[in-house]
Amino acid sequence: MKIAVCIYEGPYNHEASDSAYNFIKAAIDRGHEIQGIFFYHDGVYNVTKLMEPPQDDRHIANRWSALGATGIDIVVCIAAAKRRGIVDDVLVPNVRISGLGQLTMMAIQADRMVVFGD
Amino acid sequence: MKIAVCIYEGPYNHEASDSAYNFIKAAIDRGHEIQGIFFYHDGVYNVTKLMEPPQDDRHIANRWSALGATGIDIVVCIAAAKRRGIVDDVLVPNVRISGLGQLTMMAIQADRMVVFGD
Amino acid sequence: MLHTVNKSPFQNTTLTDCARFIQDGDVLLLLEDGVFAAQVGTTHSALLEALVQRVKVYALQADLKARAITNLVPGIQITDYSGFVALVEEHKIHSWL
Amino acid sequence: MLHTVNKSPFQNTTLTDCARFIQDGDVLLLLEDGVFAAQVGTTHSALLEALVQRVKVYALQADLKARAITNLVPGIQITDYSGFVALVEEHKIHSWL
Amino acid sequence: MAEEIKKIMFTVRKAPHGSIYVYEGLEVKLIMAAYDADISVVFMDDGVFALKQGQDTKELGIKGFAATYGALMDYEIQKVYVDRHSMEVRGMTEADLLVIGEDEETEEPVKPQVIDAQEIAAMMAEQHNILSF
Amino acid sequence: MAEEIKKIMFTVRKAPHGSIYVYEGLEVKLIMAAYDADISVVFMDDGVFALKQGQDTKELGIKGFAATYGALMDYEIQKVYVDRHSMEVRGMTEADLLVIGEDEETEEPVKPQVIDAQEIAAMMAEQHNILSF
Repeated sequence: MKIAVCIYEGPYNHEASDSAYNFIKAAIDRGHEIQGIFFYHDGVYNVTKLMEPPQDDRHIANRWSALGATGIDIVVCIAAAKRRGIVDDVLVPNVRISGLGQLTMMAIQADRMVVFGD
Repeated sequence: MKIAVCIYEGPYNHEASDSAYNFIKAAIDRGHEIQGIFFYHDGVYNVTKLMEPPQDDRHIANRWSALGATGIDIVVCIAAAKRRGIVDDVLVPNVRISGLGQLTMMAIQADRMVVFGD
Repeated sequence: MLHTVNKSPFQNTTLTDCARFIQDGDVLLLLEDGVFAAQVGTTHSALLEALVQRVKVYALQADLKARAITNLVPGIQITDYSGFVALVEEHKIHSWL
Repeated sequence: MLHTVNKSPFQNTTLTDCARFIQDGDVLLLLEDGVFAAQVGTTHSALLEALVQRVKVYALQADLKARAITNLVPGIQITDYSGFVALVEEHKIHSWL
Repeated sequence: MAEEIKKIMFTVRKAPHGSIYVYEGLEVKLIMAAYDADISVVFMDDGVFALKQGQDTKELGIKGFAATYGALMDYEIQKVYVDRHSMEVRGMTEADLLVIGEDEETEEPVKPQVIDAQEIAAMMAEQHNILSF
Repeated sequence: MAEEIKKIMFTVRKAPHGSIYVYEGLEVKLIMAAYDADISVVFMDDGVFALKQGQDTKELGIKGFAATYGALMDYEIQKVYVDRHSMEVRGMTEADLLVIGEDEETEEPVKPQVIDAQEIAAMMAEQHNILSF
C-alpha cells in the first residue's frame, strides 16, 4: 500500500515527529511503500542540520536524513519554511524544499495519508 | 518598574510572539524598563535571520533585533537553541545566546515576569 | 493576582482550571484565543457571568477585533495592551498556559 | 474510519468532539497524550466505557508505558506501531488534532 | 482509461489567529483546488470561528484571511460545510457566517452550508484522504 | 543590608511526553535551585501526570525524566506540591506519586505534598514571580 505522512510540529517540542517516525518505520517493516513525507507548519524545523541535541538523545534531523537516503521522498514546504528560516543551506542531506503541489500529489496518489500534529 | 518577558513559542505559528511584542512596546511606552527578554522552548526560533516572511507580513526576527538595538537584553536559551538548530551564525543582531542562569536572574531581579506561550 | 487565559474555552479547560484558583480581589485577563470566552450567549457564558460577579474581568481589544467578537458578557471590560501593562503594574501575574 | 486522538481528555475536548462523529464499525486509536483517556477510574472513564460498547478502541503501547498507565478501561486493546499500521491498512484515517 | 477523480476533505477544527494552522491550512486548500481533485472543506469545533464575518486583525498586527475565505468559490472551492452543533455551542447562527462567493446563475451571495454531524460523518467515510488543520 | 530572598514558583500544568514543556521546565528548576531563591514547584491539572511513578519512555525512543524528579531534593528543591483535586479527577492517589528524595533525619522516602487549591492560591499570592511550564 502507498502511504504518505504529513508532519506539522517541530522536533523535540512535540511528540508528533517521534510518532510519525515510529509509524513510518513500522510501515516499512510491514512492506508498505512510503509515497512521501511532507513537513508543514512548524514541521519544517525537523530537518535542519544545525540541531545538536544532547549526546544521549536522538538526533531527529539525522534520523529523517537516513530515511531519505533509502529513497523516500522527503519534502519541506517552501512557504512554511521561508517564513521560519529553513533554507537549502541548513538542510540535512536527502531532503528537499518544494511546494504544496507535492502535498497535493501525495494526497491524491497515496492510498493513505496520515497526519501527525498537535 | 522592571519587567522581564519570557516567550515559549516560535514566530508566526503561535500568537505568543506577537502578544509579547505588543505588550513590550506598550510597557516601554508607559515608561517601564524591560529587564530582559528570554526565549525558551520553541521561542528560540524567533530570532533567526534566515526567516523570510511574505513582503506584506511582519518580519518577526527583525522586530526583535530592533528592540535589542535599543539596549534591551534579548537572550536565547542555549540548551533549547542547540536542540533546535539555532546557533550564533543564524542570529539577527542584538540578540545573544546564553544559559538558564540569565532567566533566573531575570526572575529574581525583575519586579514582574510575564510569560507568553501556548 | 492577575490571571491570564489564552485558550478557547470550547476546546480547552484552561479557563475552568484557572477559575478554581481565582481569589476575591484577583483580576482575570482574556487574551489570544482566550477571548472566545467573552462572548455572550454561548455554552460557556455562564462561567464568565459567575466570574464577573467575583472579580474584575478584562478582554484584550486587539484579540476581540481579530475574532469579530462584539457582544460581550455584561461586566467584562475591554482593554488594550497599555491597559494590560497597567494590570501588570498593579498585580503579580500567572499565565495559565 | 480510523479516528486518532492525541490529546489528554482532562484539558482538551478532542475526544468528546471526535466521539460525535464516530460511526458503528469505526475504530478509535488513542496515542500520545490521548492515552490518558484509557485509564480506568477517572472522571472521563465513562466516555470510554460507552465508546468500547460501540466501536473498537485501541491505545498505543509505547505511549501507555511512557505515562505509566497500566489499568485500562475494560475493552480497550493495547497495540504497537505495527498494529497502528495494520489499522491504517484496513481504514481511511482522520487525525483529530 | 481516465483515473477517477479523488475525493479529498479538509477538516478545520482549530481557532483562528491564536495559531497559524487555519491560515496555512487555507494556503493548502487554494493550491489543491487547482489540481484535479474533488475538494471539500468542513469547519467544526473552534474551526467555525474562522468563518465569522467581521474579523479584523489590523490592531493585532498579523495578516488576516477573511478576505480569502470570502473568495473561496473563485478558487473553485464550492463544497464548504459547517457543523451545526459547533456553531450552536458557540452562539453562532448562519447570519454570522461570511459569504464565500456568489451563485453563478442567480448572483446571490453564497454562504457555507450548515449541516449535521451525521452528514459530515457520512461524507468523511467517502473520502480518499482527509487532511486536518 | 542583604537583599531578601525572592520567592519563585513554578507551576506545571501540561502533560508529560506529548510535548517537551515539562522536560525543559525541569531543566529550569534544576538551574534555578542553584541560585539564592526560595523555590517552590506546584503540579496541577495534567501536570500531576509528570509525578506518576513507573514512567518508561524507552519504547517511545525519547528521553525520560522520572529519575530526575526522583532526585529533586538532592537538587535542593524541597517545596514540591500537588493539587489534590487534579489528582482525584485523574484517578491518582498519593500511592501513585513517585518519591522525590529522602528525609535527611529519618531517611524515610519523601513524596510531593498533596494540598488544596486554596493553599496553592494563597502561596501564589506570596510569590515574587511565577513561571508556568
